[in-house]
Amino acid sequence: MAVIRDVMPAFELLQPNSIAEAQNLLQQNGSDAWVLAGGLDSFDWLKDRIKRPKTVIDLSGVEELRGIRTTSDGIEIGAMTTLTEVAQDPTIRGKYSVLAEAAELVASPQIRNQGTIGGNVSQDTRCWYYRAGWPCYRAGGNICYADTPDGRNREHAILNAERCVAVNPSDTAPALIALDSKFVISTSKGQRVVDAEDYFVGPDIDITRLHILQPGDLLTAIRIPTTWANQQFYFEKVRDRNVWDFPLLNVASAMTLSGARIQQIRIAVNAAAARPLRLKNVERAVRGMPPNAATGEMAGKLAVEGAVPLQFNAYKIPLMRNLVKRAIGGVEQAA
Amino acid sequence: MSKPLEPKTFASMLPVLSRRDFIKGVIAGGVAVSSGGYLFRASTLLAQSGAVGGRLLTIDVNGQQRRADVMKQETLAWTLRHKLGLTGTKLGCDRAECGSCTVLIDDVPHYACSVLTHTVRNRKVLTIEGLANSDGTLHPVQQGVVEEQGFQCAFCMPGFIMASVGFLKTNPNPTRAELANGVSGNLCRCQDYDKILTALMRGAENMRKTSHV
Amino acid sequence: MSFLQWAINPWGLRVPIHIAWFLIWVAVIAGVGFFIVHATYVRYFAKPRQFAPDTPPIVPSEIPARVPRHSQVARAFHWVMAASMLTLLCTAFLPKVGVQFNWVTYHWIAGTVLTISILFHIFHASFWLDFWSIWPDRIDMTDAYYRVLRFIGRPAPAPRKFAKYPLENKLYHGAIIVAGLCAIATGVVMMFRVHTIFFPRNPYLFGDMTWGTIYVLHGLAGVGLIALVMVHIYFGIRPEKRPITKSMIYGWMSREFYLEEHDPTRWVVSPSDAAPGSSDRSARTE
Amino acid sequence: MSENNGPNPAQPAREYGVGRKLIGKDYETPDLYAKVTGQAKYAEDFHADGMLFCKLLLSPMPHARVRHIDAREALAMPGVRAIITADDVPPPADSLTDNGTVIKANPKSERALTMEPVYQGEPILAVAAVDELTAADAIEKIQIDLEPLPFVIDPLETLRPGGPNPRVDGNIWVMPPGSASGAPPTQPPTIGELKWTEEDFANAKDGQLPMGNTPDQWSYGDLDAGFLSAALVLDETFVTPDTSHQTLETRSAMAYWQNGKVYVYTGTQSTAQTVPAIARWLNIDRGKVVLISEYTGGGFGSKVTAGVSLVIPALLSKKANAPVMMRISREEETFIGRARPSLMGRMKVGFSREGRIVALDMFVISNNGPYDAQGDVPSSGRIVSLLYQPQAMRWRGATILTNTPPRSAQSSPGGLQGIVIIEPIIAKAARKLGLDQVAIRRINCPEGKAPFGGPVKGGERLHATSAFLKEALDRGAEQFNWSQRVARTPKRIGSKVRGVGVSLSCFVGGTIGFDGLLIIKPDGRVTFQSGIGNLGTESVIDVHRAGAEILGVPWEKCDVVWGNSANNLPFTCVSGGSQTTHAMTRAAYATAMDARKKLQEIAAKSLGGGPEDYEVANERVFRKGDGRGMTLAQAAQRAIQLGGVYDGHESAPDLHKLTKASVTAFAGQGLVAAAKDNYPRDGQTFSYVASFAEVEVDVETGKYDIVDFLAYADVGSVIHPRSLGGQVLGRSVLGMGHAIGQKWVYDPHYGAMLSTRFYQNKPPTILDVPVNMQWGALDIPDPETPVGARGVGEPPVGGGCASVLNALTDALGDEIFRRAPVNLDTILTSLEAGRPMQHPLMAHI
Repeated sequence: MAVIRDVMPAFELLQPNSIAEAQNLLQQNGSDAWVLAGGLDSFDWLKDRIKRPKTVIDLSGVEELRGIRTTSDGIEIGAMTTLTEVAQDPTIRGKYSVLAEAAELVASPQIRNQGTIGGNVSQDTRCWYYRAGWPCYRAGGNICYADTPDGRNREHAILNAERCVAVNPSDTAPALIALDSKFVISTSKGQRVVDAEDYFVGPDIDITRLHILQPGDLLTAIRIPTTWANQQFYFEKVRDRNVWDFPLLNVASAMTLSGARIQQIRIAVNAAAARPLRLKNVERAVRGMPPNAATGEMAGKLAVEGAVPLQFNAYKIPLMRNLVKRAIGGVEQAA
Repeated sequence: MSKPLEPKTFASMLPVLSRRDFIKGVIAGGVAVSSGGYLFRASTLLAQSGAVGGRLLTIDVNGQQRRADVMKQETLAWTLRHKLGLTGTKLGCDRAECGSCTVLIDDVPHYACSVLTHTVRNRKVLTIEGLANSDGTLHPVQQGVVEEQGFQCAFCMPGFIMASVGFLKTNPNPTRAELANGVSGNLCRCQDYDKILTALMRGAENMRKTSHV
Repeated sequence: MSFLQWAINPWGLRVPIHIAWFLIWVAVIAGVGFFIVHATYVRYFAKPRQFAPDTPPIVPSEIPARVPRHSQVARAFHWVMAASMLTLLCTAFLPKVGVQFNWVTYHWIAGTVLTISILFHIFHASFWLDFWSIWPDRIDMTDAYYRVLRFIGRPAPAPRKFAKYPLENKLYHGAIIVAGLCAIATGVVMMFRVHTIFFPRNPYLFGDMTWGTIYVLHGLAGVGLIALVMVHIYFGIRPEKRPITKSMIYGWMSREFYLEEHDPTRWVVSPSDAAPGSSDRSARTE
Repeated sequence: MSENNGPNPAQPAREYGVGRKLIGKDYETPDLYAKVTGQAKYAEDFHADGMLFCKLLLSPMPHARVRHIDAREALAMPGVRAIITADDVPPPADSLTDNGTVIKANPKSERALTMEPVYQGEPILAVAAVDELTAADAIEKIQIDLEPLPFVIDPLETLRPGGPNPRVDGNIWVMPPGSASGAPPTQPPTIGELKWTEEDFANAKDGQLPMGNTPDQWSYGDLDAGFLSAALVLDETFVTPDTSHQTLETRSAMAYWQNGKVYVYTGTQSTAQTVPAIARWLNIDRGKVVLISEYTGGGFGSKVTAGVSLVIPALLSKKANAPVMMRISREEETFIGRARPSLMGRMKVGFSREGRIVALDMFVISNNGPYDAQGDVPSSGRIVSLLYQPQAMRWRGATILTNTPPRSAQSSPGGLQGIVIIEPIIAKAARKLGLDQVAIRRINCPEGKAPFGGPVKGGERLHATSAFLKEALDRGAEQFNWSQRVARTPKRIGSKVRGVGVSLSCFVGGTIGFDGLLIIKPDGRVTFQSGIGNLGTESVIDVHRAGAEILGVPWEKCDVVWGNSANNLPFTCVSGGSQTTHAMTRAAYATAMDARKKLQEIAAKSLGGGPEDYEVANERVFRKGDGRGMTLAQAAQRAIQLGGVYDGHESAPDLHKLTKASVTAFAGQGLVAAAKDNYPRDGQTFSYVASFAEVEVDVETGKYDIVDFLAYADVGSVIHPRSLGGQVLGRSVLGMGHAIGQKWVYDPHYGAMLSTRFYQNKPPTILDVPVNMQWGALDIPDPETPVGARGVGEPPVGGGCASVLNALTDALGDEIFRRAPVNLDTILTSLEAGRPMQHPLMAHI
């Protein structure tokens, strides 16, 4: 059969109004169902005719999934809350600004007006071999085209690659990890709450998806505890064009200081591996140290230990080193 | 790396027509189908071909209740252009990365190529055609573009104008840099960005003067 | 329902990429099915075994109490192979049935161990052991024929006792050779696709169609081995076979079992090669 | 913030066209209202009753032969109406180049559909169905069996001994004998084989471009003596990217047949010249073609006359006996949408102590794609020789075929590449010689009737009509505060380093010899017939302002007719090669002169005296002195009475047949004026730009921003300041795209393009360019053309790219990059290693 990468194939569209209803529809349709949030990732797959669901379940009608609520210990963001809403929410801008910054830097204004926080953390990788519909490991095949002698892998992984060298493109994920947030998942067996970093998986564990959601599961909300409210944050995204482009690398950190020393810290980078990486070794190493250039240098070097460059992505090593350095030591000011 | 890889193709294992037969087939087939099939409507045909058929919808577009027969998988851009005849909304990439199809949904700019029409049933859609007054008076932003001869080929223009109208609702008095950010979700391949910004800044100024909402 | 997984390659060609994973369950069910059928047969239908009398009648006292069967080396090989084989099957198929873990490294290391031990076995068996003892011979064939005739109630002379290895044992070994070598041969090539310590990775060593075929063969051999291993373990724990299993642990089998099952002319054992622990005294008291 | 007041604070107010009414003044173009209201109809906005939709089956392989196609299942689908393959495509006919010269049909040239695809994405077959979904589903039901053939996507690889060939017969075009002199070839070129020796490759060290033998070369002056006398000699390799035109409107088209005529709706760069081109592709009489193209969503050289995208719907609609709309998807556009060829260049340049280029040895090869040879390679040599006036120069070049999408001229074809290859060398030389960057360009830049290119017949070199680039450079340096910016310290603040760059830029600026046509209606209104394509440069309207100015008619009384070939248009140049403003203001001037002459004659006939006694102004033709005369309305009515040459019953013999036909069509409708541009011209017309850029680089991430930019243009008289500004800055940014990110990425193993999406091939966004850009224009008329106006579309492109590259080396030094685009990965890895880390010659990374 010949291949054509245009025109969305026909599908049945289901538009539930509640989480329960959505859950039921997911059960009924099993693996034939495709969950539609903002759709910015989904429509690529569908229009390219690579993913062919019989049924699409559109969550835009589920009000419970929208909005930002204050809870006893922090806030809860509905999975269907748009990135614009996240970026402009007064509480998030005030207390958890690292998330607002991250959301603000996603893609383009129109995409942020439609793309959701749930979709942003659950989106698929942008490896151009995989997205072209080539039968690679991630697509169930038996090869990684990017990790071949002449594969083009400028955007690919420098850490934790296992056969597949794709990276996770989410900008909000590292910020959510830095804030120690929890992901609320509704499954057929009931509700599950996992730490942000445990929401993501690498190819060593599951080579076909970037997150732990199984068919029938639904990410319903993200909870941010007050633990890191109003602490010292850093977020930086590096990309080619200043609009639309996915991160070549991004970093997010949250720090508490006691006096002039780092007391507690959480730091994560993304687009370096198939899952956003929380840099626990860096966190351990810098506790109790002053947040200055020297500490930053040390942290940066530590962060990239064990990094394995591919033919075209060696730049990601100094880039990650410098971003981690800045996150901890601050951006170098006037010399 | 340039040697042919697998000369053996799956297709070659199949029983296939020679090219001559194929051409016959095409002509015969072509004729057979084209006689009669000519009057069919898309949806009925889809129904026959087993695909999911359309459904009659009513959408609020430019303040009017518009009815259209819309496929489940149909995008708003397609409905506007091909079902409602509102071709001012352009398709530049159909992949949410050029902005030519930008429309306002409940006053918020969206890429119409990436919105399913069935999801906007209870929402207000505004396209470039709905911007000027019924008497033909231009919207202040359109007026600004006319005054500054903004844009060149103008294929991106409707998207840019809708994006800035949406943005100016949230920030009526932007700096040039802020406005650039506001319309950064729109691509111009004539790359007339400087003149476009000048024109849209003029539009913003006009809006403030006319205290337009 | 396809037994293979197909994909469209970058050039639009339809190529195989894997076996269909449901074949894992087919293999498991086949294995279980075999237990049931065999157990039922033995329990309800099997006639008591009759062997033709030994010719010439042998003097038991000439047979040591503990008949040596597997050398230490042979046993070591068997258990190493068994361990690596189980590792390979688990690392290969558990992830496919939902138990997810980082399996690739264990898999290729176990594969390497297996390959080396098999190579050793071939070498060792060819020069140190009685190479032909594991291959079916004419007597096996005729005896098998007699058994069948007798089973369906036709007149036939009683079959003779076995040589060192019963026919089933020999046939099973044959099957393992086919499946095992296929898995190993394809597996070694597949190491070019992943990062190993042996050779520079080259996923483009072959064309997509060839690679696909290799993956399919590896998969087929793999599921085949699931069934074979299950059957092997089944026999290993069957009561009447236990002496053979024991012999794979301790290296010897009792004179009684030997005399009962084996034909001293086809598996010659002289007192000189008595296994440690057997003594004439004990023999005489018989 | 003061930024809110005034639209662009950076842009200094300036009056152009001093003492003139229309020329040099801003105005509202008549197409603008339709554009802002969304009423403007582009090809894809048309709809015909019973319209079918077309989808294409593209080759997944870079080079293959179609063995079998089985379309039975597809044809059996309800709603599938017709399928066409190469067998339905008429044999190739003669075709027309950019500036109207006929070349014989080339049997090896591109056709609408093929049975031997020579690049991944080439259309093999087209399906027409009642809707796109059905057409797409039908494509998937087609069984196609392709036999892979050897392929190559890297020009150097096919040049290696024993390297694969992109076409069955070879890897280069061989021109028929006697066509080297630039004269239009009579016979089509054939495909031949060019291979270099192992030695050629061995001689090239560390990323240097190997230099084997090339089919084309020229030289002048004593090169060896030059290098001997040089105070500094640099030998550098630089590689420019392949970049798709990526017009925002893809080349969608709709066609139907009615009463034996084919009606084609599409976007084009020339209404007048696309008609005969379509006729040639379809092999039918041009009278049977009607073209509707009122608005074109960008061209940049990719929509010059007809092409694949017009032929397919035309043929399909004939076969299906229904209108067919072919919406070209963005991915399809990447394949069939044309692109600029990458040039791999190596230059050995000798500089005197003062920085004068005393010797230049230039070597370039291009990645041309599989089809017709593009002019980029020779053009790069001509432009470099003109822009830097080397005292001695040799140019060698080869156009190499590959299995990548077909190329075509893109804004400043070869000009951009040549400038981008030499500019970093000049910047480096200035640093080594301790010279100011503006100064070193000033002493090399052309002036007046500057010579260019190699010797033509008779050993003479051609020369430009004029060049005032020195003035542009000086004015630009002043407006950009060049010296202050250079002097500013510190260059580095924190991790941010600033750098400034300047570049010269130029490209051809006009042709001659086309026709104009206007009608003075009996109601006194003047209608200008415009055959120019409306692709946003506004030249389609602008040029006629010159005519109105001469006739002294207020613009409100003028109408311009364009965009529909049924509306009787004159023979007009293609809006390509920056020729329109020059060529068509000349034609408009000639036509206005013809109208004036006819008005004077009519007045003399009616009111006595001789024509010379009358003058034309304020919508009247009147006698000098007493002012007795008649209005244009009356003159038009009189013209109808007089008939003959006055109302279009007769037309001038030197007019093109297309114009003559149009004149006759207007016979009796008023005073019909039509004339051919016969004005003399000494030299070839070029336009020039001096470009200035400032960048800020973050040395810890490699990311950089262009913080300021100025382009100062020497484009003759300014016709329409606003649209001129749009062209100058717009095309500068087109150049910048080549510096900051635009590229193709290919998987070499499968010869498949990976960068099919904007987020992968990176056209610049509004946030990738300075928020305030500046432009200026000298407004010095070109002495060799009546109105003094030259073309502007392409001249700014090279400078837009090179000024940014030069700003980068100013900030980071010369050891960072040897190819464009320059991305943060290039910068970061090179800074880490202290030497250029990205291999310049690796194709499509």
